[in-house]
Parts: sequence; C-alpha cells; structure tokens
Amino acid sequence: MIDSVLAILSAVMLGLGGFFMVSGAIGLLRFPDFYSRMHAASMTDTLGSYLVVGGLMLTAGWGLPLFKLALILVFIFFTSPTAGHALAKSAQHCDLRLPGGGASTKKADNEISGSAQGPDSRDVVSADRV
Amino acid sequence: MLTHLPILQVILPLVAAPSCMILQRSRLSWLFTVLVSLAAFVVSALLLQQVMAEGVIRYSLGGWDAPWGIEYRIDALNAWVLFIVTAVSTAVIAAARTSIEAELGASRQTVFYTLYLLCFAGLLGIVATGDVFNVFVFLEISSLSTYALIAMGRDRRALWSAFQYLVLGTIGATFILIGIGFLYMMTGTLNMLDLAERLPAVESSTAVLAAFAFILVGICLKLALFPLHLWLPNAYSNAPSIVTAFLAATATKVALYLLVRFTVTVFGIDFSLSALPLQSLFILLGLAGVFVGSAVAIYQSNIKRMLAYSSVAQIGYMIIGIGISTVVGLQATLLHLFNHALMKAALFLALAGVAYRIGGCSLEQIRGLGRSMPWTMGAIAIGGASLVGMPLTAGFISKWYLIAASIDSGFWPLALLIVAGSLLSAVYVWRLVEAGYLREPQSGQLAAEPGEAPLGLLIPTWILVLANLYFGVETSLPVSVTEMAATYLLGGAP
Amino acid sequence: METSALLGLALGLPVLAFAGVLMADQRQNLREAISLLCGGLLLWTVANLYQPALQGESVSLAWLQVMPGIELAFRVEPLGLLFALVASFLWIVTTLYAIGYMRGHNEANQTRFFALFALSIGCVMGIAFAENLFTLFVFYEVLTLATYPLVTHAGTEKARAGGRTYLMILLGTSVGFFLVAIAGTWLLAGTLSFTPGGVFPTETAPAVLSLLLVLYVFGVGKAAIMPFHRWLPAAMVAPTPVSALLHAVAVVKAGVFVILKVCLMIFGLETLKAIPATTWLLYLAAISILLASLVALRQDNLKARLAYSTISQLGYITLGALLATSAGIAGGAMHIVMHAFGKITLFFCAGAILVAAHKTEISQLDGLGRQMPVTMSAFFVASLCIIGVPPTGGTWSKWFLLLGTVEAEQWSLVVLLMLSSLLSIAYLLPIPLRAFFPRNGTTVPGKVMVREAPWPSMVAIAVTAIGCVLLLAYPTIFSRLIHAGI
Amino acid sequence: MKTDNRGRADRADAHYSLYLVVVLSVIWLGNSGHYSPLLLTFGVVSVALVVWIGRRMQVVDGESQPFHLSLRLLAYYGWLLRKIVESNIKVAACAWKGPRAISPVSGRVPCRLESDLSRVIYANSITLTPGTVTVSLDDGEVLVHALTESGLAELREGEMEGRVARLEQP
Amino acid sequence: MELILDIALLSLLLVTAVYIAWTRDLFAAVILAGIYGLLSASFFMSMGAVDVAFTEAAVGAGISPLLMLSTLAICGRAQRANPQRALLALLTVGVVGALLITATLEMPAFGSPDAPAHLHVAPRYIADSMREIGIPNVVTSVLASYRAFDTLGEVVVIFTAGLGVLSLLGLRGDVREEPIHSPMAEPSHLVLRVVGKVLIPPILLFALYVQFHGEYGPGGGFQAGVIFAVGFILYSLVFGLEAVEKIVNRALVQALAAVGVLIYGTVGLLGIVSGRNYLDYSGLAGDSVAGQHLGIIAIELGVGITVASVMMIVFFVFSAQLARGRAVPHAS
Amino acid sequence: MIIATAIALLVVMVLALVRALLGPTIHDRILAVNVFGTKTVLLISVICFISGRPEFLDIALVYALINFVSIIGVLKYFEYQGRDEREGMQ
Amino acid sequence: MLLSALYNYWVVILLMMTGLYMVIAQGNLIKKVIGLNIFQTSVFIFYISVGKVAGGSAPILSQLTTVYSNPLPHVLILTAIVVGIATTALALALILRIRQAYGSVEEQDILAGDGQC
Repeated sequence: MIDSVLAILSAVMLGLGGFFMVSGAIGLLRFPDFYSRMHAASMTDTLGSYLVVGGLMLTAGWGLPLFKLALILVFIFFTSPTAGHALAKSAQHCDLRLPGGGASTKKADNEISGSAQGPDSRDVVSADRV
Repeated sequence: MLTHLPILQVILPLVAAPSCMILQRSRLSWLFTVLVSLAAFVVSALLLQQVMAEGVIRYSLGGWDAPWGIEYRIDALNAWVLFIVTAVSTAVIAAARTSIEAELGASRQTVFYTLYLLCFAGLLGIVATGDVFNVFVFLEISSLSTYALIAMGRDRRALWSAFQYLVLGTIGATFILIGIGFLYMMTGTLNMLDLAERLPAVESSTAVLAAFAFILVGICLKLALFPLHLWLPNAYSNAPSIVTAFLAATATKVALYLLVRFTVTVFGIDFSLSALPLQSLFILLGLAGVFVGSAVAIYQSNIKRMLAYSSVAQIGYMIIGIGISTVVGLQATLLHLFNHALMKAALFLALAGVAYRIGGCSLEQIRGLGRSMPWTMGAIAIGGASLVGMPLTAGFISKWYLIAASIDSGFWPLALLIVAGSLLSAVYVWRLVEAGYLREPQSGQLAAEPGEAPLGLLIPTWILVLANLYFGVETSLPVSVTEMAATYLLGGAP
Repeated sequence: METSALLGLALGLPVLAFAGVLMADQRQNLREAISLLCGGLLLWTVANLYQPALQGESVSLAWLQVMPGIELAFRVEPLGLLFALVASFLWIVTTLYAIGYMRGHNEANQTRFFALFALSIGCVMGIAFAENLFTLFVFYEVLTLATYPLVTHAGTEKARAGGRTYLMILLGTSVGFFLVAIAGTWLLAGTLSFTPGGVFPTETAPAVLSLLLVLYVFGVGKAAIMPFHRWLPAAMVAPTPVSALLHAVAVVKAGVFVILKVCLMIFGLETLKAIPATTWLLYLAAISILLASLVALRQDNLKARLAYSTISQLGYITLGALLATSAGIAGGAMHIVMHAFGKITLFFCAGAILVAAHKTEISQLDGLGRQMPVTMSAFFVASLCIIGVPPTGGTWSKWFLLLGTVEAEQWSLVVLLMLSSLLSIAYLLPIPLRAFFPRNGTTVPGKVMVREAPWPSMVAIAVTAIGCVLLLAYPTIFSRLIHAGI
Repeated sequence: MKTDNRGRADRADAHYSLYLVVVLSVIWLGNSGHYSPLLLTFGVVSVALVVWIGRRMQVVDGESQPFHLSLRLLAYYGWLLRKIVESNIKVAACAWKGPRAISPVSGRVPCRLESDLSRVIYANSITLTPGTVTVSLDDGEVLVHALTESGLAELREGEMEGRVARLEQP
Repeated sequence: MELILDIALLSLLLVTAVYIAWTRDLFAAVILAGIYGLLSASFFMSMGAVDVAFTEAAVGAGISPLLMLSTLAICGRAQRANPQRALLALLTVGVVGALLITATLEMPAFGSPDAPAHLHVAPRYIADSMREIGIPNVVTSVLASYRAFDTLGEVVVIFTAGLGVLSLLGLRGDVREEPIHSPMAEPSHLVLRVVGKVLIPPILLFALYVQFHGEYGPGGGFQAGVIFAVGFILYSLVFGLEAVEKIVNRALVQALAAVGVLIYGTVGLLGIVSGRNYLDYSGLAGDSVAGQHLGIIAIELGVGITVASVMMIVFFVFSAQLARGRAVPHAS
Repeated sequence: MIIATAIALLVVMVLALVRALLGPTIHDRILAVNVFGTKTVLLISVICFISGRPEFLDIALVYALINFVSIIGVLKYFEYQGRDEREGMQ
Repeated sequence: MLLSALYNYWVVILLMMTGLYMVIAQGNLIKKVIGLNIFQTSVFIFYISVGKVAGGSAPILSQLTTVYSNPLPHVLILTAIVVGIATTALALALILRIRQAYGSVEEQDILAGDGQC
C-alpha cells in the first residue's frame, strides 16, 4: 500500500519536474534577452531539479542512494543560485545592459568586435535588442 | 635478481625519474642520471647475453600470466634495441653536463634530467613490452617528455617545433590507439603473441586490415617515414644539442623497432606483405626518403638541420631493408639501426661541442674548424664517413648488407639506387669536411680562436667515434645478434 | 728478412713518411729528406720482393676480418709487384721533381702536399698488394680522398670546382658501380679473393656476368673510360707534380691495374671470353681511344692535351685487358709501365716549362727548344715512348697489344690501333717539333732569357727520359713478372 | 580575519571545527556503505585531514558552519520553498505565453542586513526564486533584475528581508 | 530506452562537434568543448562505463575547459579564417573516414555479446577477479592489479605532463613581484566567498571518499586526485592565487607529485622483495587476496597524490601566467 | 514515468544546446552550459535508476561539483578577458 | 539490421573525422588542440562502444545481475583519458609560450615570423 502511494507520488513528482524543466528550457529559448533567460534557467534548476530528485528519492527506498540524492539536492540548492548570481554579476560587469536604467553602458554587447567575421557577427544585431 | 632483469631495465629509469626530481641540485641530478643510464646499460648487456644464450625471456608483470596481465617478452630483437638505446643514452648523458649548463638556465636543469630519464624509460618500455596497449602508454611517456625536451631549445622556434611535433605525434599515437582498438575488437586480446595466434582466423576481415593500416600510419608518423617526416627537421634542429643527439640516435630507432614488431611478429610477415602492397610501398617510400632527404640535406646550411634530413634518408634505408623482407634484408635494417645510432649520436654530440664553443653550427661557422678544434672536427669527419658508408666504418657494414640483400633477392636496380643514395650523402658530408678543413675561417668573426670542446663532451663523443670504427672492423657482435634476431623473426618459430 | 715483414714494411713505410712529414712540418729540408729516404727504402723493399714473387712464393699478410669473406689482407703477386715497383720508383723521381717545382713556385701548404703524397703512395701499395676486392676497394677509396686535397691544392674557386668534379665522378662511380659489383661478386662467388682463373662458378648466367663486368669497367672510374673521363681534364687545375702523380704514378694506373686484375683474377680469361659484354666493352674502349685522341688534337693547353692523351692511352690498357688473351694482358700490363714512364716525363716537362718559362699553351712554345734543350729533348723521347716507336720501351707494349688483337681476331681493332697511333703522332710530336723548329721563322722572344728549371727537376726529367729508352733494351725486368703473373 | 580578535576567533574555531567534523563524518558515513574497520579508519583520517586543511584555508567559521541558526534556517527554507513553487508557476506561465508576457526590469532594492551571512542568504534567496535575480550585492542595497515589475515590487515590500533578518536575531 | 539515449546523445555530440569545427569564436568553441565532455560522459554512463564517465566528467568537462579558457584569456578569442589547408584536410579526413567505415562493415554488431572482445580475456576478469583480488569493482581490479603496469605508465604520463608544463611556464626563476589580482576575490563577491567556504571541505572529503572507495564503486585514485585538486582550484578562484600560495608550499606540491610515482614504483618493488614478480602484491600480506587488496590501496594512493599534485601545479601555473600575462598583454 | 523524465531531460538538453549554439552573447552560452550541466546531473541520476544500479550516484554528485567549479572558473577568466579587451580599447 | 548494428560506430567515426579535420585545417593553435581533444574523445567513445554488451550492467559486481559490460576497454580508456589531458595541458603550455615568443597563436603569423613558409 505504502509502496504504491510512494510510486504514484514519485511518478507525479517526476512528471511535474519534467514539465517544469521543459518549460524552463522553452523559456531559455524564447525569452528575448540574457537576464530574462536567466530566470527561465533558474526555473529548471530549482523546482525542476528538486522535483526530479525528490521523485527519485521516493523510489530509492531507505539506503545509501537516498542519502546521496539528498546530498545532490543540497549541493544543487547551494550552487545553482550562486552560479546564477555570479553569472548575472559577470554579465553586468561586462556591460550587458540592464533594462530599466541599471548599469551604465559603454558597449552594446560583449561580442568580439572588428577582426572576427565569424558566424556570430549577426549576433551583434540580436544583442542590441537587449 | 637475474630473473627480474626485464623489468629492472625499464623500472630503473622510471623510478629514478621522480627521485631525480627530488634531488634538486643540478650537478647531482646529472651524476644520478649518468649512473642510472649506466646501470640500465649493464642490465641490457646482461639481458642481451642471456637472450643469446637461453633464448626468449618472458616476464609476467604482477604475476598475472599473459594474456590476462601484461608481460615483458625479450627476444633477440628487443634485447638488441634495448642495448642500442641504453648504450647511446649512456654516452650522450655522460656528455650532457657542460652543454646543458651552457644551454639551459640553472633552474631548469634538474627538470631536464628528470624529463630525460622519463623519455629514456618510455623508450625502453616501448621496446621491452609484449602488450600492445602498454606500447601506447609508454609511447606517450616518451613522446610527452620529448615535446618538453624539445621545447627547451634556446630559439623560439623550438617551441613551434615542439608544438608541431606534439600535434603530429598525438595524431600518430591516436591512430595507433584506433588500430589497437580494432585489433582488440576482432580478437579480444592485447598480448602480442596472443594476437599473432588469433589474427590468422580473422585476417580476411577489413577491420584487421584497417587496424594494420592505422597502426602502420601511426608508427610511420613517429618514425618520420618520408612523406610524414615534416616534423623531424624542425624538431631536431631546434632542440637543445644533447636532446637532438639522444633523439636522433634512439627515438626513431624505437619507432622502427615497433614497425618491425608489428609487421613481422604481430601481424605476421605473410599477412603484412599480402594485405597491402607493402613490399613495394616500403621500398618506394624508403627510396623516396633516401633521395629527398639527402637532396634536401645538401642544400642546408644549418648542420643540425642537414643531419636531421640525413636522418630522414637513413630511415629510408632501414625501411628498404624491411621492404626486402628477407632475413638478410631485415638483418641489414637491424644493423643499420645500430650503426646509425652510433654515427648520429657521435655527430650530434660533436655538434654539441661546436655549438658550445662557437654558439651555433652553420656551415659558415665551422669554417676552418679543423685547425682550431681538431678533435671535434675529426669526430665529425669520421662520423660523416660512417654516414656515407666508407669501408672500415660501421656505416659500411649496414650498407653492405643492404646491398647484398637487394642483390640477393633480385632487386639489382635497387642496389644501384641505394649506392646512388649514399653518394648524395657523400655530397653533404663533403660539404662539412670541406668547410671544416679546406676553408679559411671567417675573418673577424671571432675575437679569439675557439678552443677544443670541453673534455666532458669530447670523451663520450670519441668513444662513439671509436665505436664507429670498431664496429666497422669487428662486426661479430652486431652481425651475430642481428642474424639471430632476423632469422628468429622470419623463421616462424614462436 | 722475412718476406711477409717486407710486405708489411712496404705498406707501412708510406704511412711512416706521412707521419714524419707531418711532424717535420715547416722544416723544409727535413721534410724532403724524410720523403726521399722513405722513397728509397720503399723501392728497396719492393725490389726485395721481386725474387720471391717471381718464384711464385706465397707472401701474404692478413690484418683483420670484417665479415666472413670480407677481410683486409694482402698478398704479393707478380702483377701487383709490377705496379708497386713502377710506383715506388716513380715516387722518388716525382719527389725529387716536386722539390724543385715547389721551391721554384713558392707554393703554399707544402707540408700537406708531401704528406698526402706519401699517403697516396701508401694507398697504391695497398691496391697493388691487395689480396681481395674488399681490401682493394678500401685503398682505392682512400686514394681518392687522399688525392682530393692535392687536386684542390691552389684553393681557388676554380680549383675547388675541379676538385668537386674529381671527387664526384670518382666516388660516384666507385660507390655506385664498383661497390655493387663487389657485392654481387660476393653473393655469386662467396669470396672476394683474387684467384687465378677467376672466382665465378661455371654455371653462372652470362647475363649476370655481363652486368657485373659492365659495372666493374664503369665502376673503376680511375680508368677513365668514356663517358666517365671528365675528372681527368678537370683535375688539370692541380700543380704539375700532382698531375704526374695522377697520370703516371698513382691514380689512373691504379684504375687500369684494377681492371687488369679483375679481368684476370676475378673473371678469368676463359670466362671473360664467353661473356657477350666483353665485345661491347672492347668497342667502347676503342671508341674511347679514338675520341680522346681526336679531342687531344684540338687542345691548345699543354696539360689538357696530355690529359686527353692519357685517356686515350688508358683505353689501350683496358682494351688489352678485355681482349682476354695472354698477349693482350701482357700488352696492357706492359703499357702500364711504359705509359707511366712516358707520361711522367711529359708532365715533368710541362711543369718545367711552366716553372721556367711560365707558358701553358702549346701555341706559345715556338722556339722554346733553344732555351730549354734538355727539357724539350726529353719531351721528344717521351712522346716517342707514348706513341710506341723505337728507341723507346713503348714499342713493346704497343707490339704486344697488336699481337693480342690479332690473336683475338679482332681485325677492326687492329685497324683502329694503327689509326690511333697515327693520331698520337699527330697530337704529340708537333709540340717538340714546334719548339725546335719555330713555325714561319717566328723569332724567339730573346729579350727574356729563359733558363732550364731548377736542378732537382731536371734530374728527374733526365732519369725518366733515360728510363724510357732503357726500357727498350731491358723490358725483361717487367715482362718476366708479367708472364709469371699470367 | 582581523588580527585584533584572534583570541576569540581561536575559541570559535574549535567550536566550528567540531561542527565541521560532524558534518564531514555524516557525509562519509552516508556515502560509504562499508563499515569495515579499515574503511572507518580511512574515514577518520580523511576527516582529520580535511579539517586540518580547512583550518589552514581559514574556511571554518560561522559563515560556513551556520549551525547556531540551524533550526531557524530550516523554517526559513520551508517558507522559501513555498515562494519558489509560486514563482516557478508564474515564470512557467510566462515561458509558455512567450516573450510578450514579460517586461524585464531592474532596480535597486534597499538591504539593511548587517552580517555577511544573512546578506548572502538574502541574495541567494532572491536568485533562487525564479523571476528575480541578484545582479550585485553592494553596501545597503541589492541590484535586482526581475522578469516583471511585480517581482521587484514584492521584494521592495520587504517580507523576505524581514525573515532573513530574524534569522540572526538573538 | 537505451537506444533512445544512445541515439540522442550521439546526435547531440555530432551537432556539438560540427559547431565547434565551424565557429570562429574560440570562446564558444571552448564552452562547447565542455558540453562535448559532458555529453560524452553521459554517453559513457549509458554504456555502463561508470569509471570512465567519472573520469571524463572530471577531465573533459572540468579541467580541460578550464585550462583552455585560461589559455584563451591570454591569447585572445578571435580566430582568423584560413581555409588554405581545407582541401588537404578534407582529403585526409575523407580517406581515413572511408577506411574506417569500410572497416566497420565486417565488425561484430554493436553490443553483441558474442563478439570476440567479450569472449577471450575479459570473461576471466569478471568471473575470477572476486576470487583472486577480492574487490567488487572489476575495473579497479584490472586497472590496479591485472594491468597495473599500464596504470603505472599512466601515472608517469601525468607526472611527465606536470613536469613539462612546469619546465615551460613555471621555472622562470622569478617569484612574481607584482601582486596577483583576481577580481573574484573582491569583497563584492560575498556570495561566492560564503558558498565557497561551505563547499570546500565537503569537496575535499568527497575526494578522499572517492579515493578510498575505488574498490567498491566507481572512482579511484585518479578521479579522487582530480576532485581534490578541484577543491583547491575552487579555493583559488574564490580567494585568489596568493591565498593558495600561502597554504600550500609550491616545492612541496612538486615533491608530492614525485612521491606519488615513487609510492607506486616502490609498492611494485615490494613484490620483487617478497619473492614474486614486479607489481605482484600477493606477498604483501599473509593471504594473497588481502595482499592484493593492500597493494591496490597503496598504489591508488600513489595515483591520487600524483594526480592531485600535478593538477594543482598545472592549474596554478596557468593561472599565474594569466595574472602575469594581464600585466604584459603583448609580450613579444 | 522515469523514462518520460529522461526524455524530458533530453529535450531540455537539446534546447539548452540550441541556446548554446545560438549565443548570442557569451553569457548566454555560459548560462546554457550551466543548464546543460545540471541537466546532465539529473540525467545521470535517472540513468542510474533506469539501469538498476543506484549506487553510482557518486558520479552525478561529481558532475554537480565540477559543473559549478567550471562555471565559476569560466566567469573568472571571462572577467579577465573582458577587462583586457576594454582596457585595450581605451 | 546493418544500421542498428553499426550506426554507433559510424557516428563515432564522423566525430573522429570532425576532430581530425580541425587539427589539420585550422590555423589557430588553440583550435587545433580542441580538435585534437575531440578526436581523442571520439576514439574513447569508440572503445567504450566496443566494450558494450547488450543488456550488460556496469562492471562492478553485484548480486543483482550477471551480465556485465566488458571492463577491459574501460580500463584502457581510463588510461587514455589521462594521456589525453596530459597532452592537452602540455600543448596549452606550449601555446602560451608561443604566444609570448611570437605574439600570435595563428600558424600563418608564426611561419611568417620565422621567415619560412
């Protein structure tokens, strides 16, 4: 009885986790600028991850795997906002313009200028929309 | 302890390397390196004697029998190559101190000797092992240390040469890795003998053929066989003089050993010759190497570079010997392996002496050196004579066998071409001798006449020179060993 | 003294001379004394070997064995002794001459000159007494290398260019053909020792033997068979004593000697006759004789004309060897001697003219006979010797050669020999004639008094010229050896 | 580490080292699954080594071992989890609706928190909730980027800051 | 599921590789090389190669992109277009590729259990290693005992590389007068500092855990060494290089790199001393299985020490270059 | 359901890879890598469960760790570089 | 049948060739090294594919299964990965020195700097 409840619960969590992750990924793809994409990404990293790991924990049963999953969970909990914050800070540092008059801007983007006529040269245009 | 000789051969320098690193004092680490090399030489001599007396020695590492574990398997061929490598290494490293002190900063000397030992151990490991993957591992040890050693050259070109070599060498090693993977896939084993037993069952498969091709190309990259030789002249001419002497005399020899080992032992000479048009391929490439290498060497003004191209040519000769694929042909290759190691080591060491005194070694710079550095120039002249294949020098013996082999198996034109090739080498050697003896020194270039090279350098150089003469006259040792190795390899008896 | 010790001495003396000269360095008199002394000793040594050789006594010396069948070993045999005798005698003479020439010319690097000179003679001894092809090859190569600095003695760019041609052709042919032929012989016969009657097993295919013979004949570039003759004119840049050494004493003689010896003792006359290539090579030698004579005719430079004459005369010897008859061989061997005496006199004269009158071109020689009568007379006698007419020894060799040709029933060659003798008259005799009887009565430039060359040179010239004549009377010294050899 | 309060720091260090030992031991035991004497010995050695290195690195202190506020922290994170779920749903909706649904803004939010630790917890909490990201953390204020104006406004209300502030109140 | 995973991962790998080859922004190339590492590690995981996945995770996704980035930071990220050798490259690649494809046609099918590779040597490892060595991780058994000599070679390779890097970059005889300035150590990086402090001890402990549990699960000396070094790398990223210099002595780390190799070599020699062959650990303890176990633990320790030291040396040398290279951007 | 999760993870990875390929800015790529990394961690956990060997979760943990350190490292180098480029322009 | 049996190898070969192409064609040294990395990694993937046994589990013995993947390729590739990272580190160190010495990491510039082409 308790097993089937756990199984159903785990399935629900895994499914929801999958849903949130896909949503986040879609946001990552669809959102127009870097900072917005960050929100989408943090969605996949937070609730998506928690739900998936949680779902796995429920199926894992009592034992080492459970502990290890918990450790992973704790680790993600610590690292993902830190990484996100560092990323945002670095982006601002590198003059990615914040909306709503945040930081000063010297350059529209941080792509290579001048010599490189690589595939990214069109990126300058899209970066301008930021 | 005698039963452990095969492993001691490799493990001695291998364990000595990190110990050398800890020594810190450069003179001390030099002395240590010399002693280790000497010990390795003694071990190899004992091994050679043992093999000649008792036949093949097998040694299971970790006590696990092949094919489950890695085994060392020493037959006359390995023992011979081990002997060559350790002998040359001992002479070269004994000469190294003054040259290295002049060419490297104080802080890098200990690292140099450590890397040298690693390279040395790597080369020995390649030769001693009977396991194909182990070959790859030790190949990488020797390669990585070689890259670092080459990069220690004084010129910035040394860096670029080392990088070029690194890229090509890694491609070569990866090719070998692919080949080994295919072999493993088709047979399930990595042991050379086991492979030799199991390959005939699957040898019609294209996978085995591809494995053969990949291993061949990989080794030939390392070997600097003619069209794949482009890294070699740069690497040799820009590395520190001592490194050049060591590499020229050992590294390509070991690659050649691998080639013989794979074509003859692992794949079997019948397969090797029937799978690809290997005979004509080897002979053609060898000839092309001989002629292109020698011809380019003639136009070099930097002597190190000249001799590097000459190495390309000499490798051509050795390949021809394999291409002839008779006992005498193989014997010629193995003899030339030895003789070429002797002469190139002597020549490059002598050049190290020149570079030490004059600071460079272009043809212009050695003008009139016969007078100011008679012993050094004498070494160059005799080494050059050996390179050309003058009678009574070691070079003659191997050329002789090569010509005999080609006539013996009916390749008359080949014999003619071989001697035509050595004529080309006579031309560039002559340029050396002419510059050294028959030209006046450049006026006003040097304030004082350069003195003779330091004794520490000169004595090992002359030991090698005398060896060149000795083995041009008293050939019983190399001839008997190579004959045994060649008949054993081609005899088919496992 | 033990005969084998004599053999050792014959080989060692030149090396001793080499070392002695090097040590004497700048002390002129000492240096030259050493040279002369060693020369005398050598001649004595070789002469002492004469009797044993004649009696067929086996005198041999083995140094070391490199590989089975390949060793450094020596043996006295008549033909070799013939060669050694001539060379050692002429060494003394040439040294004598060189002393005069070198002092007269104030040449640089004299020590090197005398030292290498001695070394060359050592090589000649090695070649003459070689027991097998390998030993012969070794000394043959060393001879090339030892004479190279002599050729480039002047050190100018022109000298170096000439030296390079010299080295390239000699090394090239010897390594490219000779060595291969030796290797082939080794593989076919299993030995390299000189054996009367040849070494090849009878069942050897004629085609293979032909190939080998061709390789030998072209491989011995020192025999200057066309088309590998270029080195000889190129080497004319050398000082005259060196030319004498090249043309008479050492180099070219070594070449034809090798050919003789190979024909006689590697192939054997019987085998040689059976080989199809022999005939072709015979004709090649004949063409070589003819062409070289024609070229010689057109040369105005005295030494160049002599050089082409040498090429032509060497053709005779090769031809004699290839005739594969005993008379042919005898003629060839004889011609080695006769040509040596004749040519060395001619070169001495040319050198004397250069030293004394500073003339190099034939067209400048008009009337010189008055000022240098001895020289020009010697020149005349030597010319006769080369041409092969009495009262000189050259008569014998030409006679034997003709006999051999007839014996071999090569009638066309008989005609050719006649023709080329005429040609040699045409290119040699006008020179002394012109000196004594200036054309169109051109007056001699009397203002500059030209005197004879320094006395050592003159002695040398006299000795060799007289030798030419004496050889007509006493050919037996050599002919006995030759017959013993065959 | 300021030098003037080294004595106090040393005492505290011992305290925090003990915490660290406990944490590390739990990690070891939870991961290992092999409780043989040999491995347990390795475990003890490892923990000792790590603690030693940690102290050398000066990373063992109240900031890294906030056990003095463990219970409160737990409660706070419970609250935070709810916020995370809420904001996740919001952002997911935005993601499916597309770019038009969002209006990115950024702005400075005052932050009166005293200790470094609480400021870090605050900043990380902001980042953890999708829809808001801490861009930089300066004295007295936090630069935040938000997906919608409402997210920024909610932060300015200060509920989260208050809760964080309460963590460290005695 | 295996099939889907397999195809998906391989396709992703292919896309990534092609993009890396195509892009001329080196920074993107390096980032994607990191992704390539992650993907291949996942692939190894799906193939059941847990130890390999472990290693590739540490190396392919961790160390090697970091090294490349620091090189990039000095050398600039724009790449020039130079297609002059494209034809040669295409030709070579075409020939080699065709050869490989032909070769595959007669290969045993992918995953087929009766391929020769699975029938000859490997079965013994699976069947007998538990009895002979006594540890469940077959990979570790093979790595550390059956083919221990390869692993010794591997350690020497990494030691060689460390030495090579040192000789190239680290031995200029100067001790860097100018202070190394790392932006991440600025006070405004408060978040990073606190989180770093929290994470570093567990990372180090985890490394040691991996070190000592290589016999039972994935991992071992190499992976442990890398993770251990990563702990220090994180420390240097957060607190700056000079902080690391303060807590670890450079000479000591260099000596430790050598010591690791020596440990391995000496354990091997003990085999000879105990009357057996080199690297035969059976004689190290009373019973041969216990001896094997002991030997494996010892050599894994040697591996771990060398790898950790070399990784640290390499990383710090590169970082120091970066700091110095910034001071003199265009040294020539 | 666990398989569906795995597929969802793969989908996310594809999308993240697309973002990494598209850029446009370097930070977008880094962000994509970060997402990719955490998804790899999850994928590996899931693979462990699918293949029935959950004791291999260590690997996932290592991934998480390495991913984090890499991202920090990348950002650090990028700051160096960004600063250099700006300094070069001024 | 053929496809499902060998597609794995084919993709791996494509990967290898991409890497090899980069090494040969690209003039930028860093790009070359990246190419080298990809080339090597692809070979690793090939080996691991060879070691795969259908339905086999990771070669860590447990009571649950009896079918395991082939452990030998794993061992070999562990070694090869280490070799790979060692090579990469050395190559990058060389690149840094080249950059210091030549001021560029483009092959053309370096060749031009040395006056050879």
